Amino acid sequence: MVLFGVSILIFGIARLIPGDPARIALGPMASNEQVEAMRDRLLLNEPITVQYLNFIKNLVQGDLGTSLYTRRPVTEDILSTLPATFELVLAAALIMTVVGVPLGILAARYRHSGLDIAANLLALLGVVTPSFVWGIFLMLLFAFHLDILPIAGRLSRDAVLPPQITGLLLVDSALAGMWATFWDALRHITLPATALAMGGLGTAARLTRANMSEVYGRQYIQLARAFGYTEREIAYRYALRPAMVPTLTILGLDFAIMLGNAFLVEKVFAWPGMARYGVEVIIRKDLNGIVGTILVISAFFLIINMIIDIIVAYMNPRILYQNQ
Amino acid sequence: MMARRFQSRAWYRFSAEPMAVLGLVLLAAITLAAILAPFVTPFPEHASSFVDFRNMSQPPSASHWFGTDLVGRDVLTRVVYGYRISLTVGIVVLGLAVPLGVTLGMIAGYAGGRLGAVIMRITDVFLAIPALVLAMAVLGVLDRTLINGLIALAVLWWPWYTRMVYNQTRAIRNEGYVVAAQVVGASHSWVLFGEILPNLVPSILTKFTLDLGFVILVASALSFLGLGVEPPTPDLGSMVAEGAGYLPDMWWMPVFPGLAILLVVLAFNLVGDGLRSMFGDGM
Amino acid sequence: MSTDPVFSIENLHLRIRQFEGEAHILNGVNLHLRAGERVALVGESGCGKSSTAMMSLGLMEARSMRAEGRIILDGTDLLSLRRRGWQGVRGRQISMIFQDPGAALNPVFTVGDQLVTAIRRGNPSKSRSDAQGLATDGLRQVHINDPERVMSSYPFQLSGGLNQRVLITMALINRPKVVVADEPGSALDVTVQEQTLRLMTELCADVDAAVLLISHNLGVVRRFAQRIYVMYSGTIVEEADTATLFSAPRHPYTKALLAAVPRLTGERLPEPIPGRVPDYTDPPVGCRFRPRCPHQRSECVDPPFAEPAPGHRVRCVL
Amino acid sequence: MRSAAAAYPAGDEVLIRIEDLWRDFVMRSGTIHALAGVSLDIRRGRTLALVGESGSGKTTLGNQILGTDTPTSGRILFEGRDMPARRDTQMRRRIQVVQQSPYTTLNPKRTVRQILDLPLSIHDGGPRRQRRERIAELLEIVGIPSDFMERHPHSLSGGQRQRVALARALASKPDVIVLDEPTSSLDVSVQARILRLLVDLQARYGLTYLFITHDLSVVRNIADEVAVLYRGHVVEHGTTPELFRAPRHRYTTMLLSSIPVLSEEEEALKPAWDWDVTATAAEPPSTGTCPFLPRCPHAVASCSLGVPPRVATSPTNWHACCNPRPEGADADAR
Amino acid sequence: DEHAIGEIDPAKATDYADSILFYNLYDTLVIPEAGGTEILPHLAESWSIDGTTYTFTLRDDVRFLSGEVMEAEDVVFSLERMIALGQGFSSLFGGVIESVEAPDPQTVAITLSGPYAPFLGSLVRLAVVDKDTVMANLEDGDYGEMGDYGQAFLSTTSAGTGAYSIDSHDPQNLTVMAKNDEYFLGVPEAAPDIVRLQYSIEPATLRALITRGELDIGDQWMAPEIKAAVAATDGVGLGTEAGISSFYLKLNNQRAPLDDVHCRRAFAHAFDYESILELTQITDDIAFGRPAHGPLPLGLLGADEGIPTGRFDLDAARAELDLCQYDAGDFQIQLNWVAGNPIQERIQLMMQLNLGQLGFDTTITTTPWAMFTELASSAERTPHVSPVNFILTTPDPDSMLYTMYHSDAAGTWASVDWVMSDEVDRMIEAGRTETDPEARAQIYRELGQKLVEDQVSIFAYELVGVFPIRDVVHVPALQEAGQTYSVQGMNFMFREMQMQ
Ligand SMILES: Nc1ncnc2c1ncn2[C@@H]1O[C@H](COP(=O)(O)OP(=O)(O)OP(=O)(O)O)[C@@H](O)[C@H]1O
Ligand SMILES: Nc1ncnc2c1ncn2[C@@H]1O[C@H](COP(=O)(O)OP(=O)(O)OP(=O)(O)O)[C@@H](O)[C@H]1O
Ligand SMILES: [Mg+2]
Ligand SMILES: [Mg+2]
Repeated sequence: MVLFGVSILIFGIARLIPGDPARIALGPMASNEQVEAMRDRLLLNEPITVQYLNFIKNLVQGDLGTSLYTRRPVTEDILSTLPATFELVLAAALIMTVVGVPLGILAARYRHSGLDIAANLLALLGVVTPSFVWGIFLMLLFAFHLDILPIAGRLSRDAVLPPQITGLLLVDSALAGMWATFWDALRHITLPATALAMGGLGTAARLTRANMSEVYGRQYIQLARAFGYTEREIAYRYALRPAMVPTLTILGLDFAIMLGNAFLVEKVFAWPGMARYGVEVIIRKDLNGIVGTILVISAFFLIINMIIDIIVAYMNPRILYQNQ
Repeated sequence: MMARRFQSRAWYRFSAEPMAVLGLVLLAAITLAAILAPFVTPFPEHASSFVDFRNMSQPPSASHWFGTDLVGRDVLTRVVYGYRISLTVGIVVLGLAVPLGVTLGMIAGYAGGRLGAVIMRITDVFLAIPALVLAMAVLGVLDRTLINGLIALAVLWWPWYTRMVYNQTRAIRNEGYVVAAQVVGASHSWVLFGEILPNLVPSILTKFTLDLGFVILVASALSFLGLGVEPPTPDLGSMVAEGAGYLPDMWWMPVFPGLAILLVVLAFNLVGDGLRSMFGDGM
Repeated sequence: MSTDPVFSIENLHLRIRQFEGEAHILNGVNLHLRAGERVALVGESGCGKSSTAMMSLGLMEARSMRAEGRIILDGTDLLSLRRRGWQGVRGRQISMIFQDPGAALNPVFTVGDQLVTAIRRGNPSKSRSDAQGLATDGLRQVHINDPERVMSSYPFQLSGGLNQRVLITMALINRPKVVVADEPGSALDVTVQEQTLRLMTELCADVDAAVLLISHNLGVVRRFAQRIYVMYSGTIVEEADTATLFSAPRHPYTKALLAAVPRLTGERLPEPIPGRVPDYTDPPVGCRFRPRCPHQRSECVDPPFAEPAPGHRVRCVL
Repeated sequence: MRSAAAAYPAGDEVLIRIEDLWRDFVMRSGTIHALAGVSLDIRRGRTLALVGESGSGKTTLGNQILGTDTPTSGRILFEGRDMPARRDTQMRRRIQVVQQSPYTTLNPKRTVRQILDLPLSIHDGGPRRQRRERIAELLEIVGIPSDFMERHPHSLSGGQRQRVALARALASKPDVIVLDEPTSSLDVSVQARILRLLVDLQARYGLTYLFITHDLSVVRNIADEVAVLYRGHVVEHGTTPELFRAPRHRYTTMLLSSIPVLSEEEEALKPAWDWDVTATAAEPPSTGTCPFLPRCPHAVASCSLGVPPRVATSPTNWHACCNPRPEGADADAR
Repeated sequence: DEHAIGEIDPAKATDYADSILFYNLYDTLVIPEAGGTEILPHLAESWSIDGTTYTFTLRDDVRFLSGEVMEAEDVVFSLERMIALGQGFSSLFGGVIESVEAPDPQTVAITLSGPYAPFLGSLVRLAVVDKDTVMANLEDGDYGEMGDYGQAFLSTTSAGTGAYSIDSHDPQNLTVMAKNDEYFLGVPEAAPDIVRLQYSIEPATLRALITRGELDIGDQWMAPEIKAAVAATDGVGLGTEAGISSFYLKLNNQRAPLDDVHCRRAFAHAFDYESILELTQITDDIAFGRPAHGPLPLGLLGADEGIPTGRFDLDAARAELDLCQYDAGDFQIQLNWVAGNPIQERIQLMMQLNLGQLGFDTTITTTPWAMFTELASSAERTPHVSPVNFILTTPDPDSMLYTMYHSDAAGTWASVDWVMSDEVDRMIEAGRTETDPEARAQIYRELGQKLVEDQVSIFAYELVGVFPIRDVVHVPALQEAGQTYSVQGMNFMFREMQMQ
């Protein structure tokens, strides 16, 4: 439903782009007749409603049209770059939750302690520093200065490619038992994923801390204390779950930011993901490419949020029971 | 007298957060520097068209604290001038997005029903597209000028306010004083702007402050992708993007503008957090 | 009256730093409970009742607070306890019933889960299934006829009354010596509150727990307690057994409070108490009720406790 | 006290008549009948108390009268004329409200003067100077020093806020004020003051009150008539002394017997109730039966046959119970 | 900003990267001489010219990857396909060919519609594809019985005779090519077995990869600072590609005030030639620019060393400005640069400064390449000043002059000067139809002088491609004097490289 709205919006934006995609597609040497013919072929001379309906018709069949930029089907283009982006974003999401949430818990548990201040500072730095700046800092430090991690790409040039199963190199190489490749891929993804995760990590830590603090103010925490629960139990068992419910919902929204920032980080680390494609198609007014890219990214975002909603429902029985 | 007391209490709460005060000081310093840029920077002429190929790509030194760039301009000067753009961008973008978002959110929240649903669905659509991507798409439509960049950012920012204001309006709509105003016979517009809006101000203001930082951040990200303002106007994001191409040899080119972005966003965040705890509501 | 108190608060002071200055919230509170005794603490809103309760369980949380005095439970001074020590005490020897059952139960765990954990906290040797059995029995004791269903429900699926019963069960399940009940049931309807009080009376007798009931409602207090402390602005101003307090109140505040309650006889409108509750940062010296007292006089500065009758103590020069 | 009048004199004017009012809330989990066929009269210059437990529909009924909510079906007559769904300014002027929570009833962002100025400016309070004088006058009426005029609500105590709310309600010179639990979050000492003020104002301005509360001791002291609401049904209605002396509906009985009181003398006035402490599971929705049926220990077969009809016990009192508490049962009270 | 993608369909190849792929995957009938402009036999053993009919005799020992022998049919097919698709360099052939025939498997006869001197040179842009293989892999498309003309097939793999074949191809990232041991000229042992062509790497990354030995050859568009830094690394040297390209600051001759030659001359005097050449200096002896003498790079037919290089002289500029019908202050001059070309930005900043001293109000705009080609399609939207690198696409000067200055070719990125002069058109056409090389050279010299006289562009400098190359490879075309081919991409024929 929302996706449908997104498609209209994006389609509208894409069709508004000035300039002639046909000319750009044909390259600098094309003649005017060639351009006209191309315009006909692309239905560019039809009214916009016809164009949209045609687009939807094809979309339902999984056909996003042909990219004018690569001259390949957009679906193919996206499929070839999506796994890299997907892997990067997932790795970043993992770092964000695995580091950010515990950081927030610790900060909430030891409120106003040195630990809290340190965690807060780190979280704040994460939030306020653009991911591309993180990328540059990390690259300077770990890749150039210390020279312990690779600078760019997904794999070293002599790494053996694992058989393609999911398209995620880490998963594929692990499945195939190719540990050298796995290790290589891991080394490559570390910096970009960290750079990408920092913002979300900060948000996660701050949100967790805030929501935990709020939960700590609730009566049921006093009740738990009044019944002799240890602070540890309260933090990790009793308060965490109710605190995670709002945290997760907002982190789901943060995912959008992360997807956007992936563009930046991919650029810094020459990560062969969707970013370059996305920027290029926009610059080149590749209508199909633009619509396809944004649609896929939005769908990706909506799916992630759906998953989060399901998790939240299981964490918060109130929602679960309301829906039944 | 009570008002004074309230103000000082607010200040007490604000100043109880040393970080917030730090943020305020930082912000004041940045703003002042930006406003007084022609007087406080060592080479104000470097902010506009200027080249000095004999002096290019110099590392930080006593005369150029942040080094010089590829055409020999002082990076420090350009960073300070870059703040001018950043701050303007932040204020203009939110100046456009906030009134729009707030008005729509209030109407949707107050009217509810079909109108509210339609507004919120549209908002959802905008929120379902990652902000940066949406801005890029909009910038694809428009020519790449500063004004259009501002429009693009405003386009992606309003839904957040609509959403926040919608939720809060729905909560406030049934508060006693709103009902009382209705009972007394106040008009809808009075209820919206006279009763509800003033109560949204703290959260809007807080979000506004935080967002000023984030707008700057996103704007710099856009320039980083090459969708920013045109040279020779100094722009922090473009400076980072350009400098990133010269790592690690000319590290000062991306690092100082990068730090500058960080600093201004940080300042806004600290102040925003301070405001939040001053207004004392969990948003 | 000869048995030694199982729980006593001696000269408890509590100060909290705020923007306006240091608030002297508790100003020498003295009270005690004997085993199995039902005692009440009444007073207007903000007079320090909850603070006393929170102090008793070490739950008072404030950024900069200073507490003096002693809180003695079974010979140990709770105020001197560190975190570890508290964990052995809370839930086992002293427990608490909260005002709003909806807020006091964790919304994301089932009632059974929370009961079982509470039991095993107090009694780590108990197995899960034992604890489950115990919890079921406990719920039966509060007259819940389908404990299994209640155990597997989440708090929001149960009515306020049922949740209140769950809280009572939880408070008593480890057979504590002292239960502090802060306005139990007052968030619920009068009918439910009535039932709650009845249950508590019944169960505390069963378990032989002393109860400190905190309430602002004199009627409730009269229904429940054997002995009553009247609190005003952080100080106990009068202490008497229930019958005496209602038939022969001595402190002007107690009298004023009684007169302010609307009566069912309906013969006249209640009498307001003039003035306002004092500010904690700058309270009146000596008797804090003096500015509102119809009988104020110069000796009112720091009145001692008078004992007009055995067990009836009044902090007033009258 | 005026309430001493046992029965109202014949011809006591009905100001608001409510006829078979329904208000349904359609929820995902089903439809809630917040009001299920309420019929009531509110008499000019009198206080009608509306009592009942939480969720029984008291506020909803108040909202129908105020016009902040529209009924699903049924009529409300004001001075014998149908009240339109969309009230005009004149109508709004005549019915005002004082709400329960002193913390949300005043807009925290406006000063006392601004708050009181709103109704005056809407209902033609004259030029600014004149309105200012009127505000001072209103504050004096409710007993607030006039130097509070420029204060914000947060610097007022709960009782003071309720007074300001009352002043706001009075500003438009209304006929009726809906008082929705105006004292329930106040201390007894403050409550006593507000109650006195209310009684005083009623006498001075001939106000009509719909007094919503769950505190029966207050009702006993302030109301002329009482309507007992249970799950959207009025189950008993009558003049206060009579209803308190001889409650007939079983729910009323239960309610009265649960009042915590301060003396033996009062204890003796409460009806007896056998407190069966067994808690049942969530009550199943009861449509088409006596609403109290699931909780009633005195249920008889006819209770489940339909919503019990009204039974008049005197010219002023009636109940809707199939197995009412016997008339002479007062003696059992302990 | 801008990223190239690899196009492996030879009928669609346009840019430098495409050309590299083109010359390694496919072969052409003829090939230019290394270090000169002579056209030498390649797939064609020999040819004869009879008026407008060119008859080629093909080698008989050439096989496609499929194992099929290359025959005249294939040549005909390739040419027809190129014209039909109408992309890439098809305009070189589209208008000029009247008929193509294959009288026997070894002979191809091409008849032109008129005399066309550059034709032989154009043939370096006609790759011969394997007709049978392509026909066997047709998919549905717009070309009737030709289906999609094999576009889908040829965008994923190659079907040529080239020294290398496609191993894997991802147009956005990477093409991997493997040696074709059956190559008709044989591929020396020393040539690389596997070639990995990586597209669109950020400069910093590229630099890092080269210094770390993960890449062997970098592109020529890295900023000079980076090249200098790379060159300073052990194991990395620089290769140069001179004489095939030139760098212009194109002035929009149709847009006021630059429709007045005096204003154009004023602009030309505002360009600081020496400083910019200094800027092109990468190491002491290697620069990526050398003084330009008119429009054509030296070494090309018709290039004229006698044409003086430009002179930076603000006083002279002011003098010209006085002659100009316009006032400097009345215009907002748009200086454009193409995103991703840092040198262009610096040059435009320099122009901004100097034009400012002449009283011009200027704005600098950055345009991505794709947008720039779009702007170039109309004279009104074309910026006042646009920097353009032109690299020869065929060894014939016509491909440069016609594309940039002929009215019929207007509207592309190369012709953003919008000369639109009948006289220039006539001279270009004369050069096309004149078959005598010396006479042609004379025409081009005169044309060059006229273009400089009219100051249609600022002839900034001759571009020298400078490529960082690791010592592990030896690239004769770039590293040995006189070995450079004058066609873009050709210097990256991997079969000529040697791994050390
Ligand atoms: N953590 C705290 N920080 C600062 N002040 C506090 C804190 N806890 C309580 N107070 C203040 O102490 C006073 C007594 O509060 P307390 O909650 O003990 O009163 P109470 O008698 O329980 O009132 P109520 O009947 O409203 O619950 C109040 O004025 C309150 O504002
Ligand atoms: N806007 C609404 N949407 C859905 N249900 C509602 C709404 N307003 C009231 N209800 C339902 O109608 C019933 C009556 O509510 P109402 O607020 O009138 O009760 P009340 O007697 O005023 O209770 P309380 O004493 O708690 O104020 C309740 O079951 C409530 O859940
Ligand atoms: Mg309390
Ligand atoms: Mg209500």
